[in-house]
Amino acid sequence: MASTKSKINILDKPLSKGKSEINISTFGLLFCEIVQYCQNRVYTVPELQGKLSDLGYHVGQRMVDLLFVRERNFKRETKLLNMLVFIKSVMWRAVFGKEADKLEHANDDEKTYYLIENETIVNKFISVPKDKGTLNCAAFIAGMIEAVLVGCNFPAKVTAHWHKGTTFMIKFEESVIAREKTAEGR
Amino acid sequence: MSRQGMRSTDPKKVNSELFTLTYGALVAQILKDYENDDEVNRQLDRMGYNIGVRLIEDYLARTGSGRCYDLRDTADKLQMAFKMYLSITPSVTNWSPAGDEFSLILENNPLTEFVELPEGHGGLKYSNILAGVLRGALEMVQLEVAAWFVQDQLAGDSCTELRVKFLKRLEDAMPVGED
Amino acid sequence: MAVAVAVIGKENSPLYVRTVNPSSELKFMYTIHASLDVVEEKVIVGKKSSGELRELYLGLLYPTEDYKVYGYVTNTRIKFIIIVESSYTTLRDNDIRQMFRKLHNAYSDVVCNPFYVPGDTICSKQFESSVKGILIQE
Amino acid sequence: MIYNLYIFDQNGTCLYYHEWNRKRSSGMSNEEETKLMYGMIFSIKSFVSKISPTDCKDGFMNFKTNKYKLNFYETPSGLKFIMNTDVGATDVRALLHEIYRQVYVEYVVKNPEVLLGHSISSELFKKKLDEFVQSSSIYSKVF
Amino acid sequence: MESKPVITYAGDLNLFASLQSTLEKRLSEETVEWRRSYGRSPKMVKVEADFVPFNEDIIPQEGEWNISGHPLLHTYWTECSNLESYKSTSREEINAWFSYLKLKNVHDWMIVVVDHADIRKANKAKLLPRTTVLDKVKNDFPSKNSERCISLLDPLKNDSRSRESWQSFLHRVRILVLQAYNYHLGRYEEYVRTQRERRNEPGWTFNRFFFLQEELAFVFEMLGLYEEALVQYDELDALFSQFVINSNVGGMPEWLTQFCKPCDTWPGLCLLKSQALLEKLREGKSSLLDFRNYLFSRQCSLLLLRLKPWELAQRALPFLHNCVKELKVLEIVMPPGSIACWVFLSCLEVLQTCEIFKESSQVEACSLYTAGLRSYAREKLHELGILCGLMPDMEATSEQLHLVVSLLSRIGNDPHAEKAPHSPHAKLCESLSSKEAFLKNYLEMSELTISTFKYIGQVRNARLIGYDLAQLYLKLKEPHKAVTFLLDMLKTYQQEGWEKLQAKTEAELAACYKAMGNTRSYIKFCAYLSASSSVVQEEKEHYFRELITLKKMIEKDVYLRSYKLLFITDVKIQNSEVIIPGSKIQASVKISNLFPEEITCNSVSVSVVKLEESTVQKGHVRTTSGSEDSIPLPESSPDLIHHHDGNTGTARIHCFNVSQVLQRRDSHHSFHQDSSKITKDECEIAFYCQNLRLKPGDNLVTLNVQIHNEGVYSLKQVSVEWGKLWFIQNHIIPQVTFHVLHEPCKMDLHQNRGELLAGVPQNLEINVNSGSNHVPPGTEVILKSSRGLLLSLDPSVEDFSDEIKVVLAGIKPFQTIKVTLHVLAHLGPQRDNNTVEHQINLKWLYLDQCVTIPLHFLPPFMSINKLHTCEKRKYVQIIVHGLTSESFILVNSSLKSIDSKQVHPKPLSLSNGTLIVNTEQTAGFLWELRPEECALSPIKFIFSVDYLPKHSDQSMVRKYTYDFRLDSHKTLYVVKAQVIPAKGLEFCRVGSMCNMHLSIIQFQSVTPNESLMYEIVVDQSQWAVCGRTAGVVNVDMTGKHNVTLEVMPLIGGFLPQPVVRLSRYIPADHQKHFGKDSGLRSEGNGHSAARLEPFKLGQVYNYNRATQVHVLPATATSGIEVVAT
Amino acid sequence: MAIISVYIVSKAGGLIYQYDNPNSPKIEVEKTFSYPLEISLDYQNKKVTVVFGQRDGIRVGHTVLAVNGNPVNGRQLEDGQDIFEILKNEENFPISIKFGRPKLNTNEKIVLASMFHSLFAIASQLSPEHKSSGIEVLEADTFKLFCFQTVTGIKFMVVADPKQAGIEGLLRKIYEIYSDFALKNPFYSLEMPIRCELFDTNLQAALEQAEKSGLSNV
Repeated sequence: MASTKSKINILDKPLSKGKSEINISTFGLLFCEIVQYCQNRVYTVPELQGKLSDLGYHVGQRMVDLLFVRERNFKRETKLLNMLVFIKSVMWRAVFGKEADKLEHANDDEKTYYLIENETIVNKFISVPKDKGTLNCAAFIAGMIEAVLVGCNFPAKVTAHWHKGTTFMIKFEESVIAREKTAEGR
Repeated sequence: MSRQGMRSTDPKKVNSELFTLTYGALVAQILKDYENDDEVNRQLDRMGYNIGVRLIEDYLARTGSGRCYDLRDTADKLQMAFKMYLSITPSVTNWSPAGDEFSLILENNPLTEFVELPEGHGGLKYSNILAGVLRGALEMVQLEVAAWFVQDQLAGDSCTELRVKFLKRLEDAMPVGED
Repeated sequence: MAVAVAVIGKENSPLYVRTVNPSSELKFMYTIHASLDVVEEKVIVGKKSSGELRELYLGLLYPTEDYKVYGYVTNTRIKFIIIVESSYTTLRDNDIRQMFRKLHNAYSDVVCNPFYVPGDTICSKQFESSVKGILIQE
Repeated sequence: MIYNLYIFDQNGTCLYYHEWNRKRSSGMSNEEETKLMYGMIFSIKSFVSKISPTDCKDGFMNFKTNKYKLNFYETPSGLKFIMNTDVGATDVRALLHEIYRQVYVEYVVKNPEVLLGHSISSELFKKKLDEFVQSSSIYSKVF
Repeated sequence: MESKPVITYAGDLNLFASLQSTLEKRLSEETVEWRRSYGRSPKMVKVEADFVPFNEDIIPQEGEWNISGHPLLHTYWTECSNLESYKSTSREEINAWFSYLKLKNVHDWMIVVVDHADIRKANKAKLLPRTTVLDKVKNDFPSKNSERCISLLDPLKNDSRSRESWQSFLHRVRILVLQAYNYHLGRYEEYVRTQRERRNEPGWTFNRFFFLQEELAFVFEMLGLYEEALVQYDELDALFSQFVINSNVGGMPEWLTQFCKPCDTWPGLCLLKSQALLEKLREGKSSLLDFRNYLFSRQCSLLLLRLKPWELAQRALPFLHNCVKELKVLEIVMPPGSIACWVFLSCLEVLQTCEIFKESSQVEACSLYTAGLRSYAREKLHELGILCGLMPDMEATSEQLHLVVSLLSRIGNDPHAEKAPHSPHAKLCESLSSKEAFLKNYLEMSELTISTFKYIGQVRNARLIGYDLAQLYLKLKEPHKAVTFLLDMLKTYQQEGWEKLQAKTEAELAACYKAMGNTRSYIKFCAYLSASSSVVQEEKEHYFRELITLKKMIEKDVYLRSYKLLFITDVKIQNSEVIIPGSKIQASVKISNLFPEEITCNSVSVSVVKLEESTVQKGHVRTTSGSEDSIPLPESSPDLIHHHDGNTGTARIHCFNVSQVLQRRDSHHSFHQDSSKITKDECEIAFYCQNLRLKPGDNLVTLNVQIHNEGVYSLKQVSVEWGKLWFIQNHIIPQVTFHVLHEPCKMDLHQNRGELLAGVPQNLEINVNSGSNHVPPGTEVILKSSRGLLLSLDPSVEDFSDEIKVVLAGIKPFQTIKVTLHVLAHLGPQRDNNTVEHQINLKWLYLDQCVTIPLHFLPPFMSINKLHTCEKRKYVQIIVHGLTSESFILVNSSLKSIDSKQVHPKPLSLSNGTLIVNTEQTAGFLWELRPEECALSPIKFIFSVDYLPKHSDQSMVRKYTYDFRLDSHKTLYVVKAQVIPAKGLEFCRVGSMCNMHLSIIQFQSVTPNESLMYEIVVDQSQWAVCGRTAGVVNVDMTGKHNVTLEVMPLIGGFLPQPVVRLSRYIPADHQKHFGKDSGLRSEGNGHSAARLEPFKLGQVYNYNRATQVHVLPATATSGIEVVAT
Repeated sequence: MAIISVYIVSKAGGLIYQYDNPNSPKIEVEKTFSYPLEISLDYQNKKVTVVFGQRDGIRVGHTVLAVNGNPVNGRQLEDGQDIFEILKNEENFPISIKFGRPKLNTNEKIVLASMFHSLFAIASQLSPEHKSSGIEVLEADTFKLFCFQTVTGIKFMVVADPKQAGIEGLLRKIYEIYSDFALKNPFYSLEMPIRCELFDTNLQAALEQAEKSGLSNV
């Protein structure tokens, strides 16, 4: 395959890939199929969300380097808060064309944060049937976030919930919080 | 660098990389679920079909274009649809003498950006979903076609060529009240 | 230009190593591996030396009589190592940075390949070709 | 432009059918067609009465397809006049009413040799009706 | 260069002399702020000075550029106290001095007027105030900006005023000195700059420029501004380097050639001030090395002054590399080894200098860089070692000996001679003196380097040096020593997955073990290498051949980690149906053989362990979360399996080899110990299979095991036996588990119809469930029934018995077979609708104890008997009530007396007629007893009838019998009663009295004058009995007795006639005779009271039973109101 | 009220969506009667229906909705008394009865949908012109029915006030809403009744929009 591809050296390609956009219907329908595909392979809502989040993780994992190359001109994010803000603003703008609506810190638990998005792309067209109650397909996005955090060495679990639109609950591992503290200690 | 580009304000649009990677994730998942390539191709085609039968409504609803009674007409509409939904304009060529078969040539395919086929998966038709979409969409407007990839950049070909062959008009499937 | 380019994984395993002439590969591997010490030294959060430096580019890691070893670490803790001959007296720091940026771009494309499992060794033709661009041609 | 006219009595027997500029035949025998027509009108009436938001007086008046317009007029006595015209035609109900008043009443009701409830064969009626229709403004006008 | 700023003095020299010492002393006591031009930040500096007497030619000529020796400030001292003497003499003298300065346009001057208080007082005596000398001086010698004329008051006194004036004086001096500096430096720097600009002009020489700028450095150093001083040298350094770099691209300036001439001495860097070098430079005879040595030593000394030894160390390495590079670039001819010597010496020099700084913080900082230096030094020593034939495996040739001599002869004499033998020189000389010494030093240095690297946590570098050591030990023929180092490396590489390096190291280890004759270890590494993907084919084959040959020689088992050799990549349990104890479990196993050739192993076994229920996990493995679980892991790294718990979405991590994971990275566990940890764990159950030929690549083989206890089992250790070689794989990823199910046999009875009926054959089903057992055909189930219940397998032949054997066909596990059983519960006389209770016991050897199943049979019907009387005639009635919805047909009813033969009741219902009973219908049968039969009593009857369920063939007919007895039912009395209207009335009317005639007739003479009691029983609402309602009568011989009573109807209509109850009266006491009035006076006497005894059923017959009396409404006259109906 | 109801009919003629504008007025008359009742009622297809005696707003065809305020179902009150019995008995008078146009129940709607489906076909079959579509607009004195059949055979129908304009636009808008919120919803399967919140909300928005500006924006 390289025979043709390698002719155009990636370095020569303009970096501003990702500027390009496509019709949301295309994405909507693809995602619609994805949800169905997953649904046919699971029994419970949590399982379904698990699958979606897995796929999202796959995406996020791939996106993270792209984001940093493009958006962060070669700087690292080592502070927890900066990282979250990066996701809220930079990543969100890059991927969803807008900043996320809100970032909150759980006041009862220091290792939990909430990222709030009123209207997630993936839910734009989806009405969840009554029998699926808690299902939130934004689990896909939760997976993406998780991948980015884990990739950047902030291991965390991210889940999506129906609250103020969609709220992503980010639970960091103790180690992360501990590290932060020592870092601030310096 | 690409900042200004990445900032999208049009609610009807979404970042194409999100789409590309999402599709990638899907294909990878399917490949994991059914190891063998043909199975995956089939699955992709099936999903494409499902998308097609829904997509066509979106297309009609927004373009308001009517039924077409001629394959060239169809080809043009397909081209338009590609522009509309994948923001690419494939060229329509290689008409068969009978005019019942033609090719869509995709120079750059948003689905395959970044993609390199893994070892030992030569048989994988990565973009096969498109073939399914075409089939499904046209079937809904009572055109039975066959669609398949004859060339694929991922397989080292110079371009990606999607071949479309007209089979028949599904008269019996015509909605009632249409003469 | 570089005589050796390496991509090292999160857990310090080599994902990709290319040298100008294969015969010297082993030799460079030892060097590259050893230079990871310095990378860690520089990257570990909470360590004074790393300080507030948030540059991905880590600069010169490890000079030897005949070679200069430069380092770079991505946000995902992938390390890039580039070795140049110290006789390349004209080489400026910026040139090195440029190489790393190219490398990082190429790498992020590799990662974007849905079939590439992060952490696996890299066998992408595209990447290969962009690395060629960085290595000395002879 | 007027295509054709059907007249049914309250029992659905087709008293009279005539066509003027009809372009296309439905490809069935005459009485099949009239049956079908009456059936359609009948069910349209019930359809309308059911789906109507409020109680209707005249109820169904006409429908349009992209090619023609079917106009309907029914006398209290249950006599039904159906005239197909081009889509643009207007005031066709009035026309039908007149046909009823000036032609049907005059030349059918008051005509001894026509027995009601059977298809009308009276040449006189034919002639008068033809004249009347042809004289109407709608007859040949194309919109 | 101890050059202080020079200050000249003139005027009253004695005066000055008296003050000089104090002045010099106190001047440097305090610092003063130095504001500099060009916006450079102000600094606090100390001002020191050398005071020299003024003379005319001390002032430098134009264009002489040395600031250090150059007088900065010119002072004039006078003590003249009165104006006269001033005017007369002093002024002139001062003027001369001053004008000379003017002439040389020197503006840095100062006039000091020493004043004495007492003199002032003297002057004060004269009352007119006069200007002081100072004032005079001031306006004679005006100074524009700053105060240059100053008085010093009583310098030799020590009172406050004098101290004060000293202060201000000194301050002034300092200020002025610095002002002077400002001026001069400004100009000087300007000059230096212009010179630098000229650097590319022909004739410009670096040397000159060097000293020019160094001047600045000196000045700054002198002023304690080390920072600034250092900057000067760094600039020079950079400038020079740039020249060198350009030289090999562009042309080489003429002056540079001076540095390029062959270099015949290579004294090491020396951080002591060495005038000699400076001289050499001045004369322009210095070599590149000299120059570099000097420059760096200056930089170092300044760094040390700033107490930054680590920076010293930090700069050292690049400095050395740079020099070596420059030597190359400038193609300076140097004999082999000379550079090495220089580097070695220089490194040691720096190292030793750093060692002076012992406080921890610095050591910490230093060692970060010294490590590099040390390794560089030892690298060079190594180089020399080879060059001079000092390596263990060499013999020094004579030229090599010469080389040593010539090398050492040119390193100059030891600047640290006093420190010998530890001075760098001494070290070098010693090291090169003999093989032993060399070895000793080399090892020592290496060890030191390693420990330094470890100290700063750079394990990999430490390992790398270890590698060199290993090489050395090999040369020393001490492989066992080499091994330890190599194993350390191997571990690192393995942990971090550097396969190529791993392979390389393994190869070396193999070599070592071979040399050591350690076959067991050698064979291991042969195995690893021959299977390694990073070894070229022919080597693989080579090692494989070794393996084969050695395999035969070893006698004790050798255990190998199987990963990447011969290991299981995939396991599937084949069994399609449920696995039960004892069933043969088949696992198809994918073994990948990485050896280059096919091998035939004696056995493959996969141990199986039973899991505790608690540890049994479900859920799927998150494969997207990183590479870890998508590739099989080497034994040495943790196996992370993310268990995605379905409903919580939380992931549990399940880590097998904790020990390995938790061990510290640089712990000294050698791989040897690790691998020896590989042991074959003994466990009784294991998938097993023998003599397998495994071709290279993947092999699919099937292993079997039988398990006899239920539970969840997991596949654990895999061991492949190949001769004496055992390949051990401690677990399979992802964990494979299977479930062995055990269920006991079950047996129960099941009735398909809703309820069981007694008296008719019923069908039951025996359900036999084999659970998880194989039941061979022909086992017997024994069924025993309780009394009255009969069993049969075949209804057609009615051989019911209370115990039967059922022979079962064979049953597969989890299969249920049904056997239909027919039961017949005996139907006895049913007097009520209670069910008939029975039970069946089942015995079967597959059941641990025998099962008892209770059964309830509902009787299809019940029967009751009634006796009816008419005068003396008697009738017997039997009523049969159906109890089930199902109808039963009754035929051939018969009633017989059991005992007396002569009793033959006469059936009144036709005996052969058929009747149907069910819940809706009951059947009745009636018989008459003939009079003579009535006499005898008691009689036992038995009623019998044939019954069969409706809709069932005649064959089902069964007989139902019901027995009962009658006694003393013979009629004794007859009672007749009649209500007749009162006289004159023909009808009874409401409210009017009526007579009731009652006659009791004795039927046949029984015991005479038996006294009876009659009672009238009425419904109070209908009848009122007037007068007596009861009475005792004796029936006389006539056997008849009449009574008349009065009753009154209360309501109209047809009223039931009052009932007469007759009973036998037993008087209280028979001896007592009754008075007329037969009141019963039984109280008082202790005799039993009189009592009534009711007659038995049928002994009294009442004629008027159920007869009615027609009563008319009362006549209007009567006041009783009428109720109309 | 301008737009009365919306119907969506699948290609096969099944009713997959129906919406009645809640704020279209109910035709209801409540009146108190004295014995005897001079309106003749009859029990026709499960409703007590006025067959004769039209008076003050009560028309033939109306059905009894409630008696003395308790709702009727079938021919009985909720407490099970038979209406005709009640009306027979003079003692129950004076009595207040609520009459009204029968509300269509789901079944009737389904029937109507398939009825129109076939009418649509017949209309094109009986066309005197070539290539005629089915019924696009059907006009009665009380309403206008607009029908838009997509190329794929789905029918969108809007019943509106005869005066309401811009229905064609509305129909297209509805088509878009359908393609967005039904078809892009993974939990909606084709040809099945549409039960999607987003669809409902968006549809209602579109209707209000259309009612406000006589013409809806496309």
